Amino acid sequence: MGSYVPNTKKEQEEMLRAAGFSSFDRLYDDIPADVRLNRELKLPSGLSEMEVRSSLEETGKKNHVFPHIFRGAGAYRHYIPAFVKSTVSKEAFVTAYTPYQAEISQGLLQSIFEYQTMICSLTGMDVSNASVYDGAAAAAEAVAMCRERKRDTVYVSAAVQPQALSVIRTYCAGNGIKLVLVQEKDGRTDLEALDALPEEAFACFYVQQPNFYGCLEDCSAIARIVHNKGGKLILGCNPISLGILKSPGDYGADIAVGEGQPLGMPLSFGGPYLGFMAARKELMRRLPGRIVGQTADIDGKRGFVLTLQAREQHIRREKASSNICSNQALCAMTAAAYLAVMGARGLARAAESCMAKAHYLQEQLENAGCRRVHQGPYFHEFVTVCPPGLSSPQILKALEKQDFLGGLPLDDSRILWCATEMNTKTEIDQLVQIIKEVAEA
Amino acid sequence: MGSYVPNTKKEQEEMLRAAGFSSFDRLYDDIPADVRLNRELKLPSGLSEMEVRSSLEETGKKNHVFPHIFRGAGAYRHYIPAFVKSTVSKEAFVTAYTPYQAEISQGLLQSIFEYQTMICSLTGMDVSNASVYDGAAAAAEAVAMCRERKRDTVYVSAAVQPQALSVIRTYCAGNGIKLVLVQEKDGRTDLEALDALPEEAFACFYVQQPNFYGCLEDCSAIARIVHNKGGKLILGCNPISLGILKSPGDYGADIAVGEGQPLGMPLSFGGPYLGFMAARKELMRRLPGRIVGQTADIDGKRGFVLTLQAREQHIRREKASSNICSNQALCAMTAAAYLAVMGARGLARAAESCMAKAHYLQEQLENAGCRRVHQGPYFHEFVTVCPPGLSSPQILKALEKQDFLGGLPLDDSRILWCATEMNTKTEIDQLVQIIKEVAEA
Amino acid sequence: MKLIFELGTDGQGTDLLPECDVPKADPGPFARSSAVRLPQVSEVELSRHYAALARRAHGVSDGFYPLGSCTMKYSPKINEELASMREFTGIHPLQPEDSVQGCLEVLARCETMLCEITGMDSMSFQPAAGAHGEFTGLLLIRAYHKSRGDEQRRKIIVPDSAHGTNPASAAMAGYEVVNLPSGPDGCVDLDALKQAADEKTAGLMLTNPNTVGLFDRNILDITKIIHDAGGLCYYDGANMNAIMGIARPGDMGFDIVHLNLHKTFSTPHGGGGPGSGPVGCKASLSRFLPGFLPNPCGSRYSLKRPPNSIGDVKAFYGNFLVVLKAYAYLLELGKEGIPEAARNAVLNANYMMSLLKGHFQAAYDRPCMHEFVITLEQEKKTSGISAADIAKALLDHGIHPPTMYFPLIVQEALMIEPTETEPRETLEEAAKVMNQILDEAQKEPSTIHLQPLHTPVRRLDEVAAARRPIVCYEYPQE
Amino acid sequence: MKLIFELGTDGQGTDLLPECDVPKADPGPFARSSAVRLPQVSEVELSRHYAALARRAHGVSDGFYPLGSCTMKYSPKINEELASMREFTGIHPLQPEDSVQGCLEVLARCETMLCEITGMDSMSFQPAAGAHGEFTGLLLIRAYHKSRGDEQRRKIIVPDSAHGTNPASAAMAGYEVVNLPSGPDGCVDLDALKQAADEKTAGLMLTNPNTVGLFDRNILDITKIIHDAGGLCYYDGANMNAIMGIARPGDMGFDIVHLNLHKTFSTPHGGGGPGSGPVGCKASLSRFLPGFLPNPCGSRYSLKRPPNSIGDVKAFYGNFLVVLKAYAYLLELGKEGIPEAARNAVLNANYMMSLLKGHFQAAYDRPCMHEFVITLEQEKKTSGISAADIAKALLDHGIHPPTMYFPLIVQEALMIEPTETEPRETLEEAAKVMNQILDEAQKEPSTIHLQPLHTPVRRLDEVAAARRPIVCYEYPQE
Repeated sequence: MGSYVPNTKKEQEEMLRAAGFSSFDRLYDDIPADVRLNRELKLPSGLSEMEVRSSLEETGKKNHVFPHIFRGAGAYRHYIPAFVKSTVSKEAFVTAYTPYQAEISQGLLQSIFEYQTMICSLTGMDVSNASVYDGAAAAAEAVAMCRERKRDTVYVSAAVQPQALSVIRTYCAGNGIKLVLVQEKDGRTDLEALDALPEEAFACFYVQQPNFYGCLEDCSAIARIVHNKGGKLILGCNPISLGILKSPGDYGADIAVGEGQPLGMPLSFGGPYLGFMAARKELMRRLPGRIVGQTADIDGKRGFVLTLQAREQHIRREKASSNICSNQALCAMTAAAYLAVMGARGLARAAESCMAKAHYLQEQLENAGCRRVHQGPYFHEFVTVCPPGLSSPQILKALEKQDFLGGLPLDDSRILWCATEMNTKTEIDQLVQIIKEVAEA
Repeated sequence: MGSYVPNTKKEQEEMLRAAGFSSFDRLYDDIPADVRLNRELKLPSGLSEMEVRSSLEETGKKNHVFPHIFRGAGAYRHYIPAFVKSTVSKEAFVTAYTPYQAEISQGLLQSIFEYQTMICSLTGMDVSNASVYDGAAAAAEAVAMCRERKRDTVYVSAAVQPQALSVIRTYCAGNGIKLVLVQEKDGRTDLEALDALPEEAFACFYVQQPNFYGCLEDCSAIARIVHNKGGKLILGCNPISLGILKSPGDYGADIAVGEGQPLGMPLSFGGPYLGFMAARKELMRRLPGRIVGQTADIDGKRGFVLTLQAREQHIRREKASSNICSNQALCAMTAAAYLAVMGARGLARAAESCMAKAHYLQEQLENAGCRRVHQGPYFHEFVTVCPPGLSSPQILKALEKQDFLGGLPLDDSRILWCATEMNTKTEIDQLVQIIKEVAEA
Repeated sequence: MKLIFELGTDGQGTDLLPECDVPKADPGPFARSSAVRLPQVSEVELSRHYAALARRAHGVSDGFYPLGSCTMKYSPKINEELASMREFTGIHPLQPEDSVQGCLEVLARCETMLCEITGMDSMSFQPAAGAHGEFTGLLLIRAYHKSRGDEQRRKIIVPDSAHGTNPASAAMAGYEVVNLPSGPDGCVDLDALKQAADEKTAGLMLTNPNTVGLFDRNILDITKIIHDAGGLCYYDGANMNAIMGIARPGDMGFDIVHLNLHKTFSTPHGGGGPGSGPVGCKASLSRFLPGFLPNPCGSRYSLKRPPNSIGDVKAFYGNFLVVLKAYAYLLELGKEGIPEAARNAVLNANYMMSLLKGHFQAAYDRPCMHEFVITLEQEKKTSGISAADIAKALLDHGIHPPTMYFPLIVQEALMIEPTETEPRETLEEAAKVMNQILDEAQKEPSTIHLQPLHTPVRRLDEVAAARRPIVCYEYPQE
Repeated sequence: MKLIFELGTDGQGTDLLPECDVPKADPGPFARSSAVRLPQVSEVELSRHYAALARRAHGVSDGFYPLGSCTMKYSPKINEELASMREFTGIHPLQPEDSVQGCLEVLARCETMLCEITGMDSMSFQPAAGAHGEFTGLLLIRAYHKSRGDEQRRKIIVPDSAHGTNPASAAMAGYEVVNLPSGPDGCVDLDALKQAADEKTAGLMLTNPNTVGLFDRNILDITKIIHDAGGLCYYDGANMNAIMGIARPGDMGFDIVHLNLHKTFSTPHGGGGPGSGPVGCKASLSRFLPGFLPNPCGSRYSLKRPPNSIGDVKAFYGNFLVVLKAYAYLLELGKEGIPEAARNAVLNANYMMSLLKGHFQAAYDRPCMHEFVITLEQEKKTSGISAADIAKALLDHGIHPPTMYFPLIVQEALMIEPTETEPRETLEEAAKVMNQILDEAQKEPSTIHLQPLHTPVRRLDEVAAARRPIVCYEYPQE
């Protein structure tokens, strides 16, 4: 029913004649008969807006929204300030294209410039791009950035998030980069193994802080080792954690990347999310993706433009180092609005709460017989092993029955838990109580 | 915690000194000590945004949103187009005050001018105000408009919505107007009783089309009788019904009023709603409330202003005929956006569907033994009497158990039903099935 | 720009509803003979139309809005989000009580909190705006006297500085208005009041701080004079923002209070409404309140009409979603935030007044409460620069002008209310702009009468608009 | 206007989170030594900041947006509303399958519908944008040849009129790019293609209609030449809007297709993203698709990784909410609406082209598909008026300029794509404005180089921006 074509049949006929066509079919004279689809599409008939709404409401009911979520593993439920939602839903932001025409796109360009600046503050880097598809793609693009003629082997810690690893692997397979995993030891990168790697062909090392198991890596030592080999350190980081933890810049990393979803984006079954990417100044011209820069107009007034486009594919075509030509602009604005409204104080409180709640959760789980698998400091995720006689599925099923989404099962006996500022003490106590009851039953 | 006061303590101190005060207390020197509240307010401590949200989510859970609603009686569930919601939530509309400064308020003023025009089209009247509080208040204001020195008795049909009657009564009591009810007969105004009323002091007659029982009144006959007595006819009307039914103007009414809630406003436990008011040209200067008029600026460009303010209380003070100085601007914009996006075609379809579904519902209820109480045509509401052995509460309780909000119980045996375009045939069949099962049990 | 009626053509528009799934019903002789004339415009054009209208509107989010007596404070975004939850928007006002306990909780708790702030004992949320609340309050006064058989009290005393709605509301409630001249300080003249108050006096309507932004120090004497004469004291809550958490109308001797939730309690104005003007009163008057009030009843609430209720002033329970936003605001601020907001509203007003000193003439040269009035009386005489000139010149600077020509007791008045949600920097910038405008106008008075220059339209001919009113679009003849 | 970092002061801002209700955990040596430097701005100032940014942005809702190759059609509001339902936004991507059946249903049904429209057999939604889809498609080609042990195919043929992303994507996937010169009609030169296609050819990347808006009549010959040489044919779906429901890439001989849901399927662009660039393929290639696909399994769906999957190009299942909006759009249009939209896109382009005739020179003087290219080559030579001049002059008229200087095979190109959601009136007004601009510029060529005059900033110095890049705000030294 709905087609959003405004012109009436009568107008269409008039326009058709005016443009010199005798019928609608004539418009498609260039399409040979044997290529045309000479039948109706096998699709349902169009629905009215009201029907579409009720149809998708029905579909939505087939999902279950857990009120209590203790799962992270790459996607995190945080508090989303009302300001953020109301800001990024403004029609002019939502319906604009990439700001090619700078004079009427200063709002978007400035918002990205502000985003870039905040990402630099957060990561301790000098330059940020306007964002890429997601954290995993950011890691893969960063790896590609580091490849040099004589340095074509990239090393990745085995303790990184599996999705990020998978995407890096795919990208590397595409452009012929050699990828080698560096094993983990007690939930952290094995520094001895890292140290033992050959200098030759060493392009870069990618590791996450905190890593997939929530553990905090000794990034200072890692940076030393990697730099000694002439390689670059790419640090994947959780942006919320940077509210209280040392930044990639503090550790001397060369490139910082990460999944920006925790900065104001809902879980949304995995997307749209946001990949942030920032680097030291020397790497600026190797950074892929859009970058916004400051300049002045002919009256000397400050203004912003897409810049450094010489790097990009529409100029360089097959000589470009990346094909990326969009960003996640609205997600970048979301992240900027989130960081602005939270401020340093708010971000620190979010980070502190995440860490505190995770530690409280871990202590309580320990009491319930779920011991932590790894030693050493962690941020807001950690892995437990189930008590004797209980399996991950048993525990998680029991929790689901009480509307709790428990941690991610890594296997039959290990679970990766996560807590954020959204989890109250009461909720944590309830969760542990449920587990205790299962253990006793 | 949240206070939305931007200035820091330090800034406040500096401002205080700069303004010549030695302490915060000095600001309030004018308030005598014995009038001050020399204690803390007995309120809870301020909460963070996150806590307020979860607190109100908890409160919200104590309400039950019925997915199936068959109740009207003054508040109607209709389809609200997505366009309407996204339009009226624009920040500049939401956060503006009354458009006193016309030069920077053309957006609001034009939207109200457009609203007024659409209300005139809908009602067949010449002039509309910018809206009043709700339909009941509109009826009361209309009654007050009609009072003249020698005509101080107003007549109201007994078949009008009780809330409207109650508000008219309150307003009349305030300003000393005599109010007399005209009895109903078979769910409609008793025309003989109306005809028998004395001409003397007859100010006006207020009746609704459709009336509280959903019945369609013989408004042509009513207009004849009322005008013969030298009185004015105020017609309260359901705006959706005007998509297919004759307008107040068609009947020769002098003033048209109504509850605008069906035009894009959610049920919202009764408010905010919208009172619309329109009249014949001759009554323009007696119309209360804001009115927007077209004019030109000093360059001759078309523009809009609040006009005819000589009627209003800030000029006339105690000589004003009404004290109303605000309107339901955002609700008026909602109604205008609704009418614009629905268009005549859409409004007619809504009205047709309402009427058709109500008639289908009534037939099915008849089959289930719930006979209609009144004769004659109706729009989308009607009254049934319960089958022998069944009471209104029994039927409604059974429906509620299945998540159906049934009609409004008028008493132990009569129920006022309503159907709109939101009710599907399937849903109606289910409802009737539930009743049949109760009857059989 | 075009009117919506000048867009689109016959047959355009979108189909939003499905076809009807049951047989049509025939309206017979009730059917209208021709379709309603409404816009026929595609959704894309409609969306552009309203986007253009929004660009021609100016809200608090577009800049400083020191509109005196209107308390244009920032409306927290979270409150809008909460008020759009379907758990509140999807509730029919006539649902069974058990299914609306959440709504009743909001009303009941909001009532308790606002009673604590005003010093009242109960409150009805039925009135939809300030003026509506005034009317309601006056009906309470009437009902009170009537219940005592004291029906000769036909007069309401209203100071000449009052909001125009006060006398209008009194007249609507059937009262005769006694105009009370203000003293030279804009406050109530006690002697005049003593003279006016007698056995015909039903009550007094007053706001304190008053409309020139000053707190009347004699308030206890004032209310005592009225009470001694057998009248009741009504508090116009439009100016509550200065004193919430600091002083309470109830403690000043007022019997009835209305509040503007859309002013003091931060619910946005929506371009003129919907607002909410709840009326609170002392226990002795509770039984007269309009509408149905939520009564706690064990762990739940039930709706009860007060025994001697004046009836209803509006259908159902008032502008519920507006009340909900105010409730959220109260939860956010709490006992610390409420007085802090008031103090900062007063501080901002005094600071801004101090920044304008030396350029503008304050109508009353003493510390103010939440707002203050400046007068261009001298300027008007000497150089022809009026209050309206200053106001219109501000439009070109993205600042909403102060309230003009109110209160009537001050000539060429501009009434400035910054509110507590403005940062210092905004006040300083606005004061600088105002001072500059005045300086420049004094140097070259002729130019200011032409301003604004950069608004979508320039000064509009209001006289022509009222003389030959065009209040409805006329479609061209076909 | 100010940057966000130039607002507020130390200590300002709002507290949104509660205090922690459990004991703090100490990060020890991992703690950062000083706080992150972020804005400290009150919510009111933030809201004004973003409101001002929005006023300096231009979306489809602000006017005509005929940006060629970008398909700036109207995005129905209902789709935004649906995508904000918590039943979709509140779902963790790693929830148990039983609890995400709604999401899987959306993915599965959307896949089916888009496969029908493209003539493909399966589709992965993992790619987040067109270029991402291209890269994915090329990896499929690679995986295909590799699976056959046919590893000497190192070349991808790309016409010189292609989007810049095509060669870049091919390079990223490790391919050598063979540039194919276009014929005089902007179409593929069959002889050149025959020469280029050989046993080293992995595949061809092509869009049809091509980048000058023409449908290549020889498409079946083209794809046959590639297939005969053992290569695969990749369809760049950027220009799908002209032919959906009319002709299908699958029927033209293409093996792989990517779509831009944010173009053809109406999901809004968000100022550059998020988009969605799903990749569909013929059954023979399905086993290589990336990510996890929803498989029907009785009355429910389960997620399965294709057996020879190339892996992942993004975490999880793509930009799910974007897919959801496209799905809603498909439901709205249905089998009638899809081809109707295409036909009207083509009609609008041809109508607009006819309106510009006589003033502007079409790059190819024949009927076009959804877009057409005009060239200012002559004007540039004779009067110095460039494509950029026309574009910049349009800014003062509230019209977003066409795509400039693309495709590279046309000199001084302006590429105009009106889309089907524009009413006739808008096309006529825009054509009138463009014709007028050209007329006036021809009379007085010097003035146009100074335009725009009325935008928030005027022409910006892009060279300086790139030469001495300032890409991050530097806080002033304290």
